[in-house]
Amino acid sequence: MLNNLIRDRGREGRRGFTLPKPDTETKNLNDIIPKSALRKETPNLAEVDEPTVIRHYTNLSRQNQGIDTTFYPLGSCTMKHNPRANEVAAAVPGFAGLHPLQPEAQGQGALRVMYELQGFLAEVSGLPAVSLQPLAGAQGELTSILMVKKFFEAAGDDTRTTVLVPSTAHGTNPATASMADFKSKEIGLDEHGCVDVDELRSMVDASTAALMITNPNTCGVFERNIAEIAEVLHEVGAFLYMDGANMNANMGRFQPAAAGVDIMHYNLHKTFSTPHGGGGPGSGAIACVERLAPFRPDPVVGKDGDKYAFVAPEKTIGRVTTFHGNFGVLLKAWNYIKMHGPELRDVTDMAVLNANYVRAKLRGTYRIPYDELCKHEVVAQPAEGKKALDIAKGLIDHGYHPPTIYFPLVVKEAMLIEPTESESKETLDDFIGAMLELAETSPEELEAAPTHAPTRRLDETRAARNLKARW
Amino acid sequence: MLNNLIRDRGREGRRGFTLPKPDTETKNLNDIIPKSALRKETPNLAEVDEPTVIRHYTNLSRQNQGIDTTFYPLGSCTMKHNPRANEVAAAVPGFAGLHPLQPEAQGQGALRVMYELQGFLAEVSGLPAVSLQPLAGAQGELTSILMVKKFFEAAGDDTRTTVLVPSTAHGTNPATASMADFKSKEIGLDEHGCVDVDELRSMVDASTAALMITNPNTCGVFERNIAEIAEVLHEVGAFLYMDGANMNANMGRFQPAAAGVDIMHYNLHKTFSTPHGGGGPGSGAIACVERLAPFRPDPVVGKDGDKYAFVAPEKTIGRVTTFHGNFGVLLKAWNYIKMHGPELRDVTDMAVLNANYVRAKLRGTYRIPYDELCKHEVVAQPAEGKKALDIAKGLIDHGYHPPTIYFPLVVKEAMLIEPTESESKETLDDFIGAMLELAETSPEELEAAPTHAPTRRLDETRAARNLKARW
Amino acid sequence: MARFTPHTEEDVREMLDAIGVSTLDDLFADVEPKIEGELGLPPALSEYEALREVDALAKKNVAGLPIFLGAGAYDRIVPSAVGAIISRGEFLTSYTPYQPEISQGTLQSIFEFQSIISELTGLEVSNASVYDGANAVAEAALMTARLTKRDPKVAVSKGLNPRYREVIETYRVEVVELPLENGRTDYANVPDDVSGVFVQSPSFYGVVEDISAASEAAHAAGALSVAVCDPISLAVLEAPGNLGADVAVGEAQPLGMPLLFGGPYAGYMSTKAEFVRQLPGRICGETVDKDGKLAYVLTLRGREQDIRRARANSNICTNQALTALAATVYTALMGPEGLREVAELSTSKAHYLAEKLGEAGLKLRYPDAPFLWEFAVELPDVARVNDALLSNNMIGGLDLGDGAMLVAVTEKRTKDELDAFVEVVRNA
Amino acid sequence: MARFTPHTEEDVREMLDAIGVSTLDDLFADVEPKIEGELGLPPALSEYEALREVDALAKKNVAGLPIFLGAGAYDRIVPSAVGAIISRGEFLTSYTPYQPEISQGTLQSIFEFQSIISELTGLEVSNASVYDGANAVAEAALMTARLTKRDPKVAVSKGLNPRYREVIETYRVEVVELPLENGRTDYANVPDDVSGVFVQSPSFYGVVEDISAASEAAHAAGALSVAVCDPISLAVLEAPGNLGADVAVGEAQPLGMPLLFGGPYAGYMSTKAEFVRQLPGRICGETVDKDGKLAYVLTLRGREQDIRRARANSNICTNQALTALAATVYTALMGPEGLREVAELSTSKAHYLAEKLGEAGLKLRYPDAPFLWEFAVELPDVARVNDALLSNNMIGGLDLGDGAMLVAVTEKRTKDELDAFVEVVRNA
Ligand SMILES: Cc1ncc(COP(=O)(O)O)c(C=O)c1O
Ligand SMILES: Cc1ncc(COP(=O)(O)O)c(C=O)c1O
Repeated sequence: MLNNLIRDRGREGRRGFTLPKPDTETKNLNDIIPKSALRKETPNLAEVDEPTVIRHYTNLSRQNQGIDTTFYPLGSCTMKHNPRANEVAAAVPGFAGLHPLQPEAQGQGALRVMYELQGFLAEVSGLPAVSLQPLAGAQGELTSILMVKKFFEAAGDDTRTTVLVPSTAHGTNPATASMADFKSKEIGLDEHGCVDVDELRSMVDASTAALMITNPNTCGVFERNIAEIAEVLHEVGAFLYMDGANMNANMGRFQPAAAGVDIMHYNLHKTFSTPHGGGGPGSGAIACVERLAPFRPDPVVGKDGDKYAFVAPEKTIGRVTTFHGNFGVLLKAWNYIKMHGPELRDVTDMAVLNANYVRAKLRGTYRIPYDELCKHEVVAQPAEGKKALDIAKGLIDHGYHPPTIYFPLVVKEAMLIEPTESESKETLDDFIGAMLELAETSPEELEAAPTHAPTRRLDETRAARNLKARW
Repeated sequence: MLNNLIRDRGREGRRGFTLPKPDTETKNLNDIIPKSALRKETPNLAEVDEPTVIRHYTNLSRQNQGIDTTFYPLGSCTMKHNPRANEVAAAVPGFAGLHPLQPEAQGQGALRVMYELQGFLAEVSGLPAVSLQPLAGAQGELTSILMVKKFFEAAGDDTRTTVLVPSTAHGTNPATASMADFKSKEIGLDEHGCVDVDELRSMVDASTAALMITNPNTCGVFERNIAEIAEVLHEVGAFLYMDGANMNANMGRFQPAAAGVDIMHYNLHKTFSTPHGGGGPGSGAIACVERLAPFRPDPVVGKDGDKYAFVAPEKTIGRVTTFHGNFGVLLKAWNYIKMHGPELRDVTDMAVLNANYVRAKLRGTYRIPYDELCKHEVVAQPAEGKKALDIAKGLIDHGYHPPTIYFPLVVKEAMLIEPTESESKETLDDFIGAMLELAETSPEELEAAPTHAPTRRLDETRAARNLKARW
Repeated sequence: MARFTPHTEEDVREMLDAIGVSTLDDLFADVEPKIEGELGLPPALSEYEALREVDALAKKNVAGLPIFLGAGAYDRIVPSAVGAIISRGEFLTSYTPYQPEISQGTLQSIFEFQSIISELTGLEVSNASVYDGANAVAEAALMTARLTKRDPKVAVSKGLNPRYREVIETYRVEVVELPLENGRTDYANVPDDVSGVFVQSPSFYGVVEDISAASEAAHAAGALSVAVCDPISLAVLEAPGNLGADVAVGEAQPLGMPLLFGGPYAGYMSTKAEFVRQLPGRICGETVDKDGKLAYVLTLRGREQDIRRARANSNICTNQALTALAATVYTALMGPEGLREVAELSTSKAHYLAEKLGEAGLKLRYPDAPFLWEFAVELPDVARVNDALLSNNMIGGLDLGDGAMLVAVTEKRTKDELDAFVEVVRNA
Repeated sequence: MARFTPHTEEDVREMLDAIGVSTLDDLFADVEPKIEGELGLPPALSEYEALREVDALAKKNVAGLPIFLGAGAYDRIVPSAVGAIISRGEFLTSYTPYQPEISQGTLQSIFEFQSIISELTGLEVSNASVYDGANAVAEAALMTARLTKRDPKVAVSKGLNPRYREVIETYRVEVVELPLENGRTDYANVPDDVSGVFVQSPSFYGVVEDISAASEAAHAAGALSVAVCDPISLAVLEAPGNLGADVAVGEAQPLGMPLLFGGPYAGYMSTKAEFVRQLPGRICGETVDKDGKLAYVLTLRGREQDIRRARANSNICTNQALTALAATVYTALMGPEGLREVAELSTSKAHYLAEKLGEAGLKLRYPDAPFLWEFAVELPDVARVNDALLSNNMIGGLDLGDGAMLVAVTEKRTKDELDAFVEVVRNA
């Protein structure tokens, strides 16, 4: 019964919502629209009442785990607590009812939020020019790389065909490079899991447009040569792009600009708690140096006297979203930053403290491939012969959402654990206890896991072979 | 881990909320309050962070079932769907931020809601005078009976010492009579489960203040002699009070006033969906004939021109609540009625249809003590030798909230099933299927139930013997 | 067809057939007298139209301005997390936890509420809530009568919220008033036939009272001592249980409930363990399930109306579960330090205001009495001052009707607002 | 200490010890260059203060008036139940359902979203959402290039929302414009090297287009046909899949998302089964678990960036899951009849308005073209009219910049509002 689709809970003629009665003459569509354009068959959609809708989706939700229900140390995703104040802010009617095309004079409150947020993100990164348009991290990457491309075009430099991407990079980095019509070249790591500077030197040349670095990288390690890396790139006229998905380890401790980063994206849904929504929406706002500022998407928010207005950057790459970005997400991020101010540094400190604590406690039982100071997350590997997947499913039976597994790709059986600053020592201790117990759990039991979840393990092959993606 | 108390999830010094910083000089309490009045020991309360609070109570909620998660045919409680529009209405800042003591001119919107609701409730009952003050059904009863008492006092009639209560009555009825310092006398039933009119005739006399009748009664049967009953009471100068908990069977079909009812209470949290909140808050608004109107609690809402104002009924019994009743609940009920208008009758019709359908389908497998037309609910009994409690616990394992059991007291092993109008035929059919299956389930299995709930059956004796009602 | 019913005509047909009747009217064959015609209610509105009307009516209220009104309901900060929790469908749409196996959420939260109240009041046992502050007081009056086996007659301080007193009287309990002396209750003349002595601290006039004195006077008369306390004040004031009070009651609204024109709020009650059987309302207790697992259940049900009927200790059934949950979540978020901070912030601001008013030449009604965040200030024409405040976008205090305004200051009020208040009052 | 972190000083101490360092600064020993001093951000506000600022800023927006703006975002009724569901913590605070065993809620709702989109568009397979309408269009442009193995160059109707076209161009796809003829697209000159032909129906100007003609023109050029459709319109207009479209994309905002100054909304995409491997974004498919129980899982993951990296069909990762859920819940509440009613109500009201404007002497820009709820009306000075409308508490339509206003009418607009609009326009 629980897994019925909403469509199977209905009956012809049921209605879940009542609309106002017509108060003007009802037009017959046949009189005004060519017959060929009119629909012949009613779409096969659910016909259900409101009680059924509420019950159906409430019960569906109960088959999910979220930060609200359990520890969710999904590496590279920063599953921190989502303050409820954010939700209250985005529901205020004066924002919720604002049409994106109302003249600027009618949206001064919204524009000010955007203007201030631009300033906050500039300050946190040290990079003066911001665009709030990109709708997720990946789009922030693409926006940035398109700006780099346009920069070279504007400079008449047509040699820049390559973007360098470390082997630890998130998949969106190489995919972005391809989308922007660059060749992406993979660059190797040194013994700390960081970009190999010697290899970098040997790879850069006049064809290099940019390096996409993630810092801390996806092993949770700070790229300690980042300033040198920037120099190497700048020497050949290339840009250093930073994937800022991991800014939760940097706020107040490391300003990318200071190390020579030219452009970066934020994940507001990660670092600034906006929340994740089962897979989005997010925001991938970017920040860059003045040199790249004229290429930002059109428009950005400027201020003239005490009036806020949209302005088009001079050499803009154009717009990357229909309107002004995911404004609701921006408002939540603004609210989060307002509630923290310079104390954002404490957020970073606690996030890094938690990750290092987990590292210290797992060490010995799990392999820590880069067992030095980590930042906001730590990569662990199960003992030889054990699978990350099995440990993950075992964690489900212990009531936890598993860490990210099999990423970064460079670490075999990787488990990328990001506790975030929101979790208490007690929660970490319980989780660590579960991890240690799972290290001792028999292979059979592990392979059978999960047994205490809404489903057992799924047949993923079948889903792909016999694709059924709709009712 | 899940059942930890919030206090056990904390640690000294943790904080879940930040307050504005002081902007005036901070007073030292020792300087302004006598030392003997100042607290010496900090109360032992939880010291927890917001993430922990959200997770703790979210997980607690997941141990509950509600209408939102399952069919909840709790007899006498009208667990109908709670429209989400009600919640939106009560959260509108213009109401949520209104102080109850602001001058009337500042609360015209709120007063108008109350005034209109008074009118709606008058119309549904046919009784012209309403008070919205009582905070739940039981208080509506008490308010009514106190009004009756005051009526006789005002009339100089000091013989009225008795209130008659049918044996089917809800426990609040006799308890109310006692609280109002009446003797309550129990009156028996005829073969339909209705008040025995002959017995009534033999019981009424000059000492009778009122009969408290429930209609439909708690067996779900309409009191078909209600008009005659009213006459019998009126002949001796007594009042007919109607417990309106079951108005969900009457709206648009039966107006209590037409049958001679003098005063009644509503349960807005039942009939008007406001919702139940895990046990409240509710509203027990009352309606009465003109004769009793001057005795209503102080104040009621009147209208003068286009201004709404509080007015004190002439011979008021006084107030029964600090302010104006559970205004938020009133607003929700108002909203519900606005969304239905005269179509409230359809609500009644569907509620009664659903109950009779369940009756028709259970008949044969379960005993139906009053197997004639029922109204919005039906009493069933398991086969001889089976226990209502066991069937109830078995229903939990089938995913349902059980009906009310062991009430009404006059029916052995009673299961009072109230499906409400919100439930679809499919839901009823599934439930009926479960009921029929449980009739066949082995006693051992039934006694073991529930096994698929957050807990097994509880040791209730232990709770009472070793009372532990706090941490 | 009504809005929240699923039935199609076909459903109705099939179900009528199963029942063995042919029309919906037939289902009401036994109803007499029937209604002719339709209910005279305004025509049904769609959700959108109804909510638009709600918005339009809301605009006819004056809300969103700084509020200086208290007198039993306080304009305090309600953390966003409170609303997020109490709107969870599993809390919102369940009812009294009669089936504990699927109600542990509600039950445990009641247990926590009781614990919080017991901790704050210093008394062993609390109930799951009663309707509101006034009803908690009135139930306490009845409770003292049962416990002392005296006639329902109580001595109440003149500093008790007059609305609480009115409800006591509505419940047909005789009231003897204890006068104030410089704002604090004078217990010299407690009659010896009362069942309870009631003192509110801080009083209706904001004055911190001597609860020990009340207790002594009560006990000397063979009566019980009942303290009526704002729960926020108990973060800084001594627990009444430590001052000899036998019962502590009050209004839980300051713990996370919006003003909402007076309700729903929640009344709390707590008492000594020995008096538990006369405590009205629901009580949740700890126990174990069949497998020995810790769990919670409603207990001592023999006190209640559904079991004991005419001999129940109260008729209360539905209480204020959801608002009590709000109080529980609020208190969890605040913790003892947060509650103390709320109290101290409010107190500091109130004293600042009182001082500034003093500097402006106004007199407090009880200049020598200790107070926290509420006080009465002498003003010949309160109505005029309140009009002036409203013109300056402030909602003034309560007109006491005898040349004084009762002013409440919460942690929400800023120095700017306080200064503006003084400015307007000075010039009004 | 920051607001949402639990750690006390003692916690920090214990944890630093366990790690083997002595200060928090030590944890950043490897960070170079370090930050000297504090971030230059305004001082931290408490929740209450931050939300008060939100309220104050909200008041600087003009909202709550009747809106006649559309152009890609519509002021439609959002049922209260939508917000109740999408605010459930389990939906709100989870992420991409990588662990299907504890994500069936999200997964099944994606499956339902995909089903709804497929039903509306008449195309076999849909994805779990992309960022917004513009990005759906741009992704479709790239998709046609991959499928036809042609260079990224597409023919787009002049009736395509200009913002969608801009994003196509930002993504470095060449655009050839197809002109309008009396408001409808003229396909006479589709170049034969384009990968796709894009038509929006109803168009940016509100005109119902001939999608079949677009499909024929596309196929004749060896290109794919892409239809851009408002999902509400598909309740009454023929499914693009039945009119030869190979891909259908659009903006799901009208399905239950508030305007919110432009986002978050959600883009949808659907296509024929044969093209599924080039469909970007996540796809949820049905399968079974180890016990044979029906369940859902993300599938065909080999198309995605995390698996295929540089050769992925898009870089999209995070999408618009929560707003897609809003669309799913909205559509469930409405059902096919409700959607049709929304469309018909809006259309009837828009035509009423157009007629009344005609009676007032105004001309539609495309008087002979069929339209639903949006149309362009000739007005020499749109800005002045919009000012007049604002003075009369209405938000006028979009200034097309060439002597016309694009007016949208939704089911929210009442006859009174429409009449008032005409009155103001007539006199402006
Ligand atoms: C390191 C890294 N970069 C980029 C991204 C892409 O961000 P988004 O999912 O918001 O597009 C992610 C997110 O998963 C990430 O972890
Ligand atoms: C028949 C009947 N009367 C009265 C009541 C008391 O109503 P309340 O619980 O709102 O006080 C109830 C509620 O349970 C009831 O079922």
